[in-house]
Amino acid sequence: MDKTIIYFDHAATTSTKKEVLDEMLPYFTQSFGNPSSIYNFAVSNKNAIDVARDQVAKAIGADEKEIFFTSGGTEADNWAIKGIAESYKAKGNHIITTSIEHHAVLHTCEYLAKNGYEITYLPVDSDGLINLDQLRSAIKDTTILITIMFANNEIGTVQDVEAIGKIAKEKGVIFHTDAVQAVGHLPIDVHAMNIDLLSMSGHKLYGPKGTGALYVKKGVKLKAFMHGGAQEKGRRAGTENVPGIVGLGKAIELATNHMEEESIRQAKLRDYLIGQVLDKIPYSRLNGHKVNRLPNNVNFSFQFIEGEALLIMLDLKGVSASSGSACTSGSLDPSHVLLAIGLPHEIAHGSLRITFGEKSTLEEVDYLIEILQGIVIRLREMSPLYDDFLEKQR
Amino acid sequence: MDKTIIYFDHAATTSTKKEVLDEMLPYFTQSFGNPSSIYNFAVSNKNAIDVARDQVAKAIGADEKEIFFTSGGTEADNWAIKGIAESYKAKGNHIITTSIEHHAVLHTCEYLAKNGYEITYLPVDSDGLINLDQLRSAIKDTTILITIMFANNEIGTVQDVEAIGKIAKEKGVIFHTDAVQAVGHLPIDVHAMNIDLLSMSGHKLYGPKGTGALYVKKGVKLKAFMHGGAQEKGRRAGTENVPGIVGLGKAIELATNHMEEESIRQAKLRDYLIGQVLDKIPYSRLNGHKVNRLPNNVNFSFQFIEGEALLIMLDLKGVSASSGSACTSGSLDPSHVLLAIGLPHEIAHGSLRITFGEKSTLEEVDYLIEILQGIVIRLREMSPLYDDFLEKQR
Amino acid sequence: MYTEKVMDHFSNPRNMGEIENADGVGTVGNAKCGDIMRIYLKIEKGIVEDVKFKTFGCGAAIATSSMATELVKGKTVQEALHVTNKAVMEALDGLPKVKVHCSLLAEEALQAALWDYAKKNGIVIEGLKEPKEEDHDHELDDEEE
Amino acid sequence: MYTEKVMDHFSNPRNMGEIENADGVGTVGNAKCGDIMRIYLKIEKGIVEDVKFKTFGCGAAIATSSMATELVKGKTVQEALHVTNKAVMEALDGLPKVKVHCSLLAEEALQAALWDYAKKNGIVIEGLKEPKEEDHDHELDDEEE
Ligand SMILES: Cc1ncc(COP(=O)(O)O)c(C=O)c1O
Ligand SMILES: Cc1ncc(COP(=O)(O)O)c(C=O)c1O
Repeated sequence: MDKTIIYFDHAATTSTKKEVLDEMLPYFTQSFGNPSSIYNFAVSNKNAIDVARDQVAKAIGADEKEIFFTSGGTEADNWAIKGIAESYKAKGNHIITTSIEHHAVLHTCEYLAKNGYEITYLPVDSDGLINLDQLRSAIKDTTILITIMFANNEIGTVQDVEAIGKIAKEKGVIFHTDAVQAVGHLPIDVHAMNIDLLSMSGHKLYGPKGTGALYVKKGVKLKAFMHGGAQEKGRRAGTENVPGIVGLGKAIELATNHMEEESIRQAKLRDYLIGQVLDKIPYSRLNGHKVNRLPNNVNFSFQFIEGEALLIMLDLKGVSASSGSACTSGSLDPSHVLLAIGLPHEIAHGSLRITFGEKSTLEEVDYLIEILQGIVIRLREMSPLYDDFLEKQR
Repeated sequence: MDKTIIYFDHAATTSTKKEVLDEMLPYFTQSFGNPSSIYNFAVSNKNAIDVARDQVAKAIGADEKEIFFTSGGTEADNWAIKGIAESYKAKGNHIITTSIEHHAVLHTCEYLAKNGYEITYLPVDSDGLINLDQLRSAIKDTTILITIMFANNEIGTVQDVEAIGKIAKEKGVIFHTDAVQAVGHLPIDVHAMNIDLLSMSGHKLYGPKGTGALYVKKGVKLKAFMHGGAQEKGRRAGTENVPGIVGLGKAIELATNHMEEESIRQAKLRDYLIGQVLDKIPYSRLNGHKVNRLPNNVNFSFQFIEGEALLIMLDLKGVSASSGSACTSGSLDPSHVLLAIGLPHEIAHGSLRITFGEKSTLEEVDYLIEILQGIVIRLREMSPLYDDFLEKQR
Repeated sequence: MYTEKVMDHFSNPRNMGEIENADGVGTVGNAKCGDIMRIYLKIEKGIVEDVKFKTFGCGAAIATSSMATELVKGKTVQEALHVTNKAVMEALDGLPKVKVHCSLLAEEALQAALWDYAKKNGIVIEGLKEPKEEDHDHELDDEEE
Repeated sequence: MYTEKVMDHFSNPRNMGEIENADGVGTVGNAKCGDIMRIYLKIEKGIVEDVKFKTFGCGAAIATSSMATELVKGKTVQEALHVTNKAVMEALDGLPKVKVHCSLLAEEALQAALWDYAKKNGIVIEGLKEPKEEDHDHELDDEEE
């Protein structure tokens, strides 16, 4: 990575750490056997997978028999939701989710809705939190699944997962959580939190892209999503991505080892950035919950300006960041998450997401604060909305 | 890989070539951006994916717009078959396949059968070839898909794909082929061969595990299998496995570049091995077609002995090979492919698959021939079936 | 993602600003879609003497506004009418597919400003149609055709 | 996959071969399942003086045959009866889950040979049941519970 680039988009993806890559390398060129083979040469690969399974299990307080490797967070979400829908369709067809899920969950639910399932999208408050009473009263006899994300990828809001798990357990409904943004950043104990299924992704925590895992609590029925060979105890077919799995295991182990100190350090940067920007840039607001928030996530809206233009200007100054804005996703609608927390369209279009990583420093944050002010002023000068606003003020 | 090991299981998996790994490496630690991001730092990754898409397209005579990356051959098969089943269900519910497909196809078809689809499993002759007239007469008004593998992974038999494509086209039925074992080994031109969908896998041709691609002919409707983000033109969600995709592209390019010379070279080893073994080991037979056969595949049955024991003895002598035998797959049934070509159970249990790679040599083959004779004699000495056979001869 | 020309017009937009007592002003787009363009025209003897813009929108929106104003400056009203989105796109060496609507918006903003000029001055510009109220749906191609 | 003990008994099987005019012979398993075991017993004064086996089957099948024969050698008939599949597995330091059936087969082969001995000699061995015709289905656990 170009040394002069300040990378503030760790929620989009992270680099694969050197220590992680080093663990993976032997499995490409040397120990490359197919883990299903019986000769000795391949057996070490089966062991390597078992080690990774153990590392992943430990990170979330699961048993290693409850971990199944996938090709990423998206597959884990698709599998969990479609799998439960299919496995429990005799019991009911109702699924509860929220309006701020990642598309991997939302579009999967929409797909199911087209196929005879009934989906309840719980609203969130202006901080991005669901209402637990609403959840409770949304549950009916036909409810087979609650799928609510652990922490939101755009605005960083962390749900009260333990409380959700408790409600799910009381009512006997299976609870899946998309924890792609949470694993390695927040303490997770699937058993204490009564989580039945949990999705993870490698490339959000310094592991390789194209890797992920689904935790499936013992006893939960889950139809296979990928049919074929007998890998992953017959539940997920396909020759195992051995280097990828090894990398995921190592990355998740490292992330949880560093979690406590890093989350404190990054939360300090976060709160400093929030304070400075709200103070120095008028007509700006923080999106997401102030306290129940990912330690590495900041999300602002700047009135009267549009997010993509802001991002490109930051990029021209060497800062890589992201926006909930339309243009970033190839779609023209503003972020469904920002709309869900009640932002009007024109403000939802003007958001900026900064997500820190282990290498982020205070100097980088100070540089951002400095250039951000100039860029916002510049874009407001160009903006007819700002003109109209000033007009009204007079 | 241990220098003293003779690896004869290239159909199970291959090492990732050094040149391939070298292409991949920068995308782990340096150019690690998320291809969906708009800043410059990530844009190069989008370009890297486009290059790989082009490499894959060229290898099979497709347009790069027709290539979609997946997490492997299994996902490509699942997506193709389930996707067509769903997209064309208004037209019909009948799918034609064969009895010798890989489990990624067979189990997917079985899954669909449980969900209201009608599956015809075409039988094969003793060489493993389908009968084209049977195919033609199996097609009915409700037939929406023909899925027939290009080359069989166990016995190496190569179907007359061009003729199948022609029939499919005449009858207006979509034709998918699992070409996981064929790509990089046999010339493929999807347009000339009238192939509508084709599955590939990276780790069978010196690319990384956990990578694959599906070719989807322009105009073929195919519902998404993985729902979520807008990657792969909205058809396959999930953050792209950039290093993996880059590796797959490079590997497929190298494989097709070397294909002509390597297939001639390996076919010579193959025919030499076949000749020697059939000559030197009594009660042995070649499985699969003599001529229409993968250049790197040999499959024998040795009467009166069981495959796993044979494999372990080979392993003890430093040879990694595979078997269609029960035990290798964790299942106790003998290979469905060997049964489909008409072998009785006890003979189906005693098979040996040898698959060559680019580094396989005549010396290795000679060594195999030498040790194989002793091992077969040894196991027959132990076998009550051999006793009974000798008894009857008297 | 963007061509050099687009990046140039985005980083150094030409004719950004407003014209006091403009002869014609046109505003199109809406905040819902994330783009609003406003074009100001100063017209003397049928010639576009000066033109300015203000834009709320993405990089492409700003660049197309900038380029559109460049293209009409000094042109006759009749000529300005033929500064289409195609012309703007070509002058920018192309736009990503998802951004083509920005060039359309630039064309519409220009025409709205010309319409405003025509209305204020009670003249009829041949070939100019009344700007329709926006709310054009941005439909994405259904890639799953 | 296999323990060292299994590998040892597979590579150097003890008591492999046959006994001419054995006092008892038992054959179990079938080719369909991929395992056939045959055990020969030479019994003198109620003691297993000699024992041999022949096995068509996987590594575990060969190793369990070998171990089972070792375990019964020199034992009384009554003791031999208590060489169960568990004992064989323990002596081998365990077997993979999918191979447990091999140890059962070894137990059955032994009992079939004892039954044959009893029948030939018109004696009754207490606790020994007539071997059932095989065709035991090897059902795999349904992991999708
Ligand atoms: C909350 C959340 N869920 C799911 C995903 C999808 O994960 P992946 O990119 O590994 O498919 C992401 C990231 O893209 C995410 O942030
Ligand atoms: C013919 C065939 N199809 C599909 C597959 C599955 O491919 P993958 O292991 O990449 O999922 C394989 C190999 O395992 C194969 O040989």
